[in-house]
Amino acid sequence: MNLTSLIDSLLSDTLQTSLPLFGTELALCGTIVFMLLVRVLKGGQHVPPFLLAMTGAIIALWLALPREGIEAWADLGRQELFTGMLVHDTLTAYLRVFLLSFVVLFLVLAQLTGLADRDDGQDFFTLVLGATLGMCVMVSANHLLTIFLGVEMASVPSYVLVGIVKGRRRSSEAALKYAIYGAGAAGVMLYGISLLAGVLGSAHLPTMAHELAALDIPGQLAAGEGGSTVMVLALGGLMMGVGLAFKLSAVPFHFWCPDVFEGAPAEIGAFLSVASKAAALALLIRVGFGLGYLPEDPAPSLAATQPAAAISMVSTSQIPTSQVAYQSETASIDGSADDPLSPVRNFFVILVAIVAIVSCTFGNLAAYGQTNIKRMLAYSTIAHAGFMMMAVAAAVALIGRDVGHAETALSALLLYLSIYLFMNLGAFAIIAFLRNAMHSEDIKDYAGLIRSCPMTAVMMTMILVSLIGLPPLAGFWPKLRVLQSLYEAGGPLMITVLVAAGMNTAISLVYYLRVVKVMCIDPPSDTQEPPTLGFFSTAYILVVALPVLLFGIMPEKVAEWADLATKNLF
Amino acid sequence: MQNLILANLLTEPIGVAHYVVVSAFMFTCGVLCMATKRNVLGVLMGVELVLNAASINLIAFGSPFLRNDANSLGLDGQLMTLFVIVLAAAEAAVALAIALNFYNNHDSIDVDRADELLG
Amino acid sequence: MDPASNLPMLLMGAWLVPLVSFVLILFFGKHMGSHGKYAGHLATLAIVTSAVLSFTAMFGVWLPSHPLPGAAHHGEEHDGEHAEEGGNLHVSLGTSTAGLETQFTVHPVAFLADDSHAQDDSHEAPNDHAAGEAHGHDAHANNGAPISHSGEWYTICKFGSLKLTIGYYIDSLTVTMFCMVSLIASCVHFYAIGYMHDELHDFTDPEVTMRDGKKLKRPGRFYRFFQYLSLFCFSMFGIVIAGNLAMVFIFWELVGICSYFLIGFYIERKSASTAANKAFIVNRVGDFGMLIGMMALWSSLGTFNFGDTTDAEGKIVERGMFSQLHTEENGYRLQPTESMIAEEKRMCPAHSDSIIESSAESASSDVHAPPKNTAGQWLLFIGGVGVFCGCVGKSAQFPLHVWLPDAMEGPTPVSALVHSATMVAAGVYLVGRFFPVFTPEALLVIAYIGCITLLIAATIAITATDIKRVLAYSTVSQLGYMMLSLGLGGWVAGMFHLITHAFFKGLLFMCSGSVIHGVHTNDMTEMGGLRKKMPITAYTMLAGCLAIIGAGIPLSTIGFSGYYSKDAIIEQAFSFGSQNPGHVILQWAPVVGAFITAFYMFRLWYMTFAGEPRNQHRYDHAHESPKVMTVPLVVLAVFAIGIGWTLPGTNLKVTNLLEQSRPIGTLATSQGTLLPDLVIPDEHLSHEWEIKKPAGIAAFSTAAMGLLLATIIYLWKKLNPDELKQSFKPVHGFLWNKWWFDEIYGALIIAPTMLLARLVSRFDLGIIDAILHGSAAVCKGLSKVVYAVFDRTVVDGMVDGIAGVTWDLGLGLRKIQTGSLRQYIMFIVIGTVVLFIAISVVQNTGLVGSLGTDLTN
Amino acid sequence: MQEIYWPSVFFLLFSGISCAFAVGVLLSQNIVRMAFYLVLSLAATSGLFFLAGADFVGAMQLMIYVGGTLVLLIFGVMLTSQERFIEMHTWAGDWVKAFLAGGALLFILVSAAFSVPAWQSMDRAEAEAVVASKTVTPLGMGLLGVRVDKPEEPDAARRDGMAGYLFQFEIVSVHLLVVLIGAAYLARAKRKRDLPAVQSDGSQ
Repeated sequence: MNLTSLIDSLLSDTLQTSLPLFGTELALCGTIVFMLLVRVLKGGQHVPPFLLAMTGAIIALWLALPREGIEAWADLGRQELFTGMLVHDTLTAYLRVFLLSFVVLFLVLAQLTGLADRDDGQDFFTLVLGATLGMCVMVSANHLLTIFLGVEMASVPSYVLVGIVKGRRRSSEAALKYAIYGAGAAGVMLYGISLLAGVLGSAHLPTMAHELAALDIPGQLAAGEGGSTVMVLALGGLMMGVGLAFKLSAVPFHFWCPDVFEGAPAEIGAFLSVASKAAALALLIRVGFGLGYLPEDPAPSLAATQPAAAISMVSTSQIPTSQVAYQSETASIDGSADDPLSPVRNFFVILVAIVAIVSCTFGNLAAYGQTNIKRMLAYSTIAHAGFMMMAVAAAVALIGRDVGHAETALSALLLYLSIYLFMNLGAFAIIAFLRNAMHSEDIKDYAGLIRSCPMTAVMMTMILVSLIGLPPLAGFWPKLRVLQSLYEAGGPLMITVLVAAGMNTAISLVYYLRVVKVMCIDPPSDTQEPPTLGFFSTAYILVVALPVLLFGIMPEKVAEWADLATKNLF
Repeated sequence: MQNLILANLLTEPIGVAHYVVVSAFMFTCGVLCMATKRNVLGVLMGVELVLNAASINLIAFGSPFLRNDANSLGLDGQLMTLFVIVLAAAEAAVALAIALNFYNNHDSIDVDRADELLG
Repeated sequence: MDPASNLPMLLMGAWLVPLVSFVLILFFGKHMGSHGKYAGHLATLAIVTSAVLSFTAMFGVWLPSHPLPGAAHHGEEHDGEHAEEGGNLHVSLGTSTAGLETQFTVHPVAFLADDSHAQDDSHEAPNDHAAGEAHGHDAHANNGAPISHSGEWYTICKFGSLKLTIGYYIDSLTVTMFCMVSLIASCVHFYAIGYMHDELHDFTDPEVTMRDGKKLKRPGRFYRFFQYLSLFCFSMFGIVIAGNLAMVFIFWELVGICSYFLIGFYIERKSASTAANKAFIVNRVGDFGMLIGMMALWSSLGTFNFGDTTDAEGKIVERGMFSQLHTEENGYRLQPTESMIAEEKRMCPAHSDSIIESSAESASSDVHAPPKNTAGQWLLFIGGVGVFCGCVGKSAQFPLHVWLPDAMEGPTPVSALVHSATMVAAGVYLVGRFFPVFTPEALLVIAYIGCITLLIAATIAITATDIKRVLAYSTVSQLGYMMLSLGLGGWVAGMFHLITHAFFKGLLFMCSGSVIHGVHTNDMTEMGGLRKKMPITAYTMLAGCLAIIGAGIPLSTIGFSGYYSKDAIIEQAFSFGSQNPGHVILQWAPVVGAFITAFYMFRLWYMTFAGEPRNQHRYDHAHESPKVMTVPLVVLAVFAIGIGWTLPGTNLKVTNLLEQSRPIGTLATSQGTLLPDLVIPDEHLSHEWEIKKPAGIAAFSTAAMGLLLATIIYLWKKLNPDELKQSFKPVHGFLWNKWWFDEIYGALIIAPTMLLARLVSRFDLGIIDAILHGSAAVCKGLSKVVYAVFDRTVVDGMVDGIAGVTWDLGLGLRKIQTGSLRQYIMFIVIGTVVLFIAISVVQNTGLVGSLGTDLTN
Repeated sequence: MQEIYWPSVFFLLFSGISCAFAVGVLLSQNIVRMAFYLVLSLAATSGLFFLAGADFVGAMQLMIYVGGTLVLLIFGVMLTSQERFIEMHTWAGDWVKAFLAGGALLFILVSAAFSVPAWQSMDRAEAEAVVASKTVTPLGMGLLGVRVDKPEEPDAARRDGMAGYLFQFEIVSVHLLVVLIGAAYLARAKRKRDLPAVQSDGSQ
């Protein structure tokens, strides 16, 4: 291999493989640059920035949508872009669609609430699109530097977004806390990344997995020696996990979350709780599977032609159970008994499971006494992140013995994310509109809302009940599927997680229903003027919140997409 | 088997471990800086120290002078460090802007004054 | 010279001279000069005579007739000595080295110890030791009985097979202890002559107010003080020389009585008499356990003797406890005797045949098979732990440590003696002496008790402001170190620390006494800057402080005495930790302890001697103590610095001396039977460079950090201690109140006893009436209760209660979110560290492996 | 006694300076001094980079960090340097908590440093045999996506993992653009009208 051939391969890789699959991100980059250009151009001030940003986001979304129909995802396979910096598979594709759909909805919300007015719109939209770009990088990261870069690209614009209302004391305080905490977490994460790369001699995730396998950790552990190298790996992994936990706002790295949510405008709360969380979870999956699973050589042709094992309740698949059993059997046979990466997975699973339990419980309990609705939702976000992490733990625990079940667990997670999008966006949108109408974000001021804005109150009630996870609303299905995956994963740890998850659903009942009670039962206060929402606001709320009901009654469609997105992932 | 570490340091080549010790020290200093300084700018300096510590690590892991085994990080280390430096600069710029915004609103750069949001 | 006859004579002399002095003073004390002035001189003369006799025994008899082993590794660089040792070994060993090597590799326990070690440098640890053995080249890696001389002087009584005798058991440990005790006691006597001069005339006790408002005035009790001191020394010598457990127990009690007298010397002070009572009572609690242990052992072994009894021709007529439990056939491993197994057979006959068989098998052919007789193991465990209970009381270990700090009420020379050479040392000495009887499980108990003691006492010492109290808690903590070390199998390390600690703690106490003598207060908050006024005290105390924190150049052989012994303990802890990952706390406790020790010792020194005077009045009146007090200080300081060193030109050093009396069968790594995972590592393994290096670095760096922190706070005053006190208010309060131990005992033991007493008395009064009236009331009330209690309270309360608990929990959790950014950042660090430690523990205890099978089954 | 190995001496020198000034940053209460110490610490770090053979990165460290980032920080110091902010006292309890936590962290990290066998020093002869190579060209090519060191890698699995950094190189420019727009937005002097909710909040 000489220099010329290297350059040739680079050119072909870049032009033929990478760039076509990178269209979404390119569109985002283009929009950012174009918005800057328009501002510089004479007369550019008169172009509404919202239009530009919206156009860019829609183009990006269109590029992200599968061209040949959704079923084409099944044969997407796994491709490394940019000589291994990024990876493109169905997970990337699904989450890109997810992120960009969210951004489109989010931009509309921001425009409706007036968060981005004409003067500052440029900056605001640039920051939103920049953060989205970072999240897209996060979901497709395949290299430690890409991971760090993605986290930074998603975080740094978010710091500014939190402080987007410049003259507000609380907003600036929240931005400061977010920025400093984020910088600290990023520093710890980078240090962990450096340790991992240093021990394994590579920063490319699949290569690192190879190196890990070559280290023969089970042998070392069994022989009781060499534990020190393993400990350094554990330390590095842990420190990298700090960065991820920060993005996920997992306990004990959640401290920024309530303060930031309270201090930031509600719209930004939606952005952070949905998009940022989704990207962080995707990154967690990338790390967990990238380091904890080494796909066997090009074998999976058999599995590729077969429908994945899916859960009967929500999935459309009709494969008989015997087939599932057969598949899992084969998987356990070729998924070799003493896998050299099983300690890595164990470490990951234990860590994620413990943090998930703690986050979930902590979030739900700490939400109890909150008086500010955004703050309460922040704790709710922490709890939900914990719940979603449980699915990741289950998936990684399953991958060692049964690829199909691991994919099911991931599909549960994707379903959760998709439904969570509507729930949280809806909740924060209602908060934002109500803030504009009644200048308050205190739960007690929502008293009597059922009389003044019945539609809003009903939608909010629906969303909150869905957040608890009660049927027949949409929030029920993903929780059920996560629990099911946990059950399939088995083992004492997973069962503990399962029990904790079940208990948390009960705990969370109280504080969500308290808000419902205030809205629907308590009499309105005398001092507060009854709020009225405009037509567009109500329409937006309806558009966002109705899916919560629809998907609750007919969850098949989203579940099908989620299944497709995780099929043949490995 | 040597017992006088100092003598070794003068006559023997240093290894990656020594760099890692330096970086660990700097990392700790940086984190403590962030945890103890009340001045926002002091906290930011702590961030710089932390990122710098990671850079030292990356350089050491890739250096041919410190290790020549097959597991060396090689050029990756230096390349990653370059990006870390750039990202650190970007982060510093934003954090500083946020700090100035905080200053404008609170007339103070004392992080302990950022205590309205709690519970 | 024949050591077998000379040694007992010399040591008996050293032992009895204080008794003579005691008797003389008892009868004629009052008449020896005014207020018995010469009684002090007599007692001092007696103890000096003891010292001379002891040192004669050491240098005149023991060392010439029992050559020391080749330099052991304590505090030495391993590599440099290696070749020399090897050579030494081959010369001095009569048997073939090759034979030894093969024996070593086949030996199961040694094999277990360290695989690579056995193969790569198989002629390291055990053989070095074998070289040191003067006799009894046993067929296994485990060591045989050390050189000892035992015999009986006098039989007190004989009830059937229960024979109580006055006997002796002398090995190098005995001789070393004699030298140490007599030397320190001599210094204390000299010092006391100066310190107690107040007692030479009518004494006005400033702390006792009579009913008429005047201070108590009483005749001086100078002679009585020395009378008790002599008795005290006699009792201590008695414990050390004792040849059997019963004799130990007798002198054990005698020491307790003496301490009662001495602590309660100012008997008119309420605090002093309370303290004396407390010491006595708490010690009885421990002694009760000791009696149980003694009975358990006697009933199964039939003897109290430590060593074998021989007749005139040197034939063994009765085997002692040690050789019964460590028989040659077993390769000197600890194994329950036939009689213990017989016990089991009687209990469950069906089960026992196989046991007998298997034990017979293991005794005869197959040494690999672990002993299966668990009842015997339990018996041994109970016996060991029982005896250890006595040591817990005497050596002030958790939970019976409460008496020692209060024992400060006695005069300072007593504190110096009690805390360094005698009383508390007795407990550690007994554990060391009795070491061969402790099963690995019992050792684990000892180690945990030591570990807890060490940490609790050290933390309390941080907040104490009474100079003597700081030292008292420091003593408790250091005793914890010794117990920990012994429990981890570090026999030499533990006994070595006992010796070094005796010197520097004696020194520290006498220095504090000198300070108190100079400024007439115990309160450190009224001191400061005394360095200029009392330089000798200040700098000897500095030497003591440096010794106790183990100051030395890490990984070298240069340091104060504490450096060698503390490092040896930490090395043993690391060695233990490396083999027992589940007990990782035992590995790190001594390191943490080193940090705290350094902190509080230098806090003490800085508060007392450095900085500006806090109380100008006291400062102005401060003065250096008279020569009779400072000279002992200097002498002890010299020892505190140098007792750990090798005598130049020879291989004479304390560890080598102690190595000579390493208890039978404790060399090789041993494994628990009741807890099969427990491994007590061979002590020599702890001198491996791989263990020595991290241990040395950890010990040094933590001590240096503690010193630095103390310097920052109390010398440079960069951190304001009052602010610290404020920030850590709950912690400070907790420590200031000594972990509420006294209160807890009050609530748990004393209050229930009182209540019980009151209840009993009330029972007498009106129980019959109460029953009659009560049953009527119950019938009436029942109907109400069913409605009110059950319906209202139970049903509703259950529902409300659970919701309420979660609600409160939720509100409580909110408090964590303090809003302080710096605290959030701190949580990043703490979270990372805590998670890492948690993961390490999980990983080390093999939990990951077990989960792994669960996850992937 | 062996001959002195000069790179090690320089390592001691540079690491000593950088660590000492890092401690200086930590312990100093004066913000101006802290900035000065930070400059020195980072500059000494670039010396460590040179010693490790990363000359280009060392130069970048000097230029971007010491030159750029620090100017930014010092700028911030000047903007806010009123008398009352120059020195801020940290409560002693915080120091102690920080040192306890930091000590534990440092301990873990340092023990990690010594526990990987591959991280130990090379033999002296081996170290002296290493030939310094120019790093600028490979770095530049690497940034363009071509890893010229790739063909030299013997291990095939590793060779696949040697990624070019073209993607990062390009995307980071967009990131910088976004970040600068954000920073400029916040730093712009004009105060914005508040959102409605702010009025209730602004009274505090």
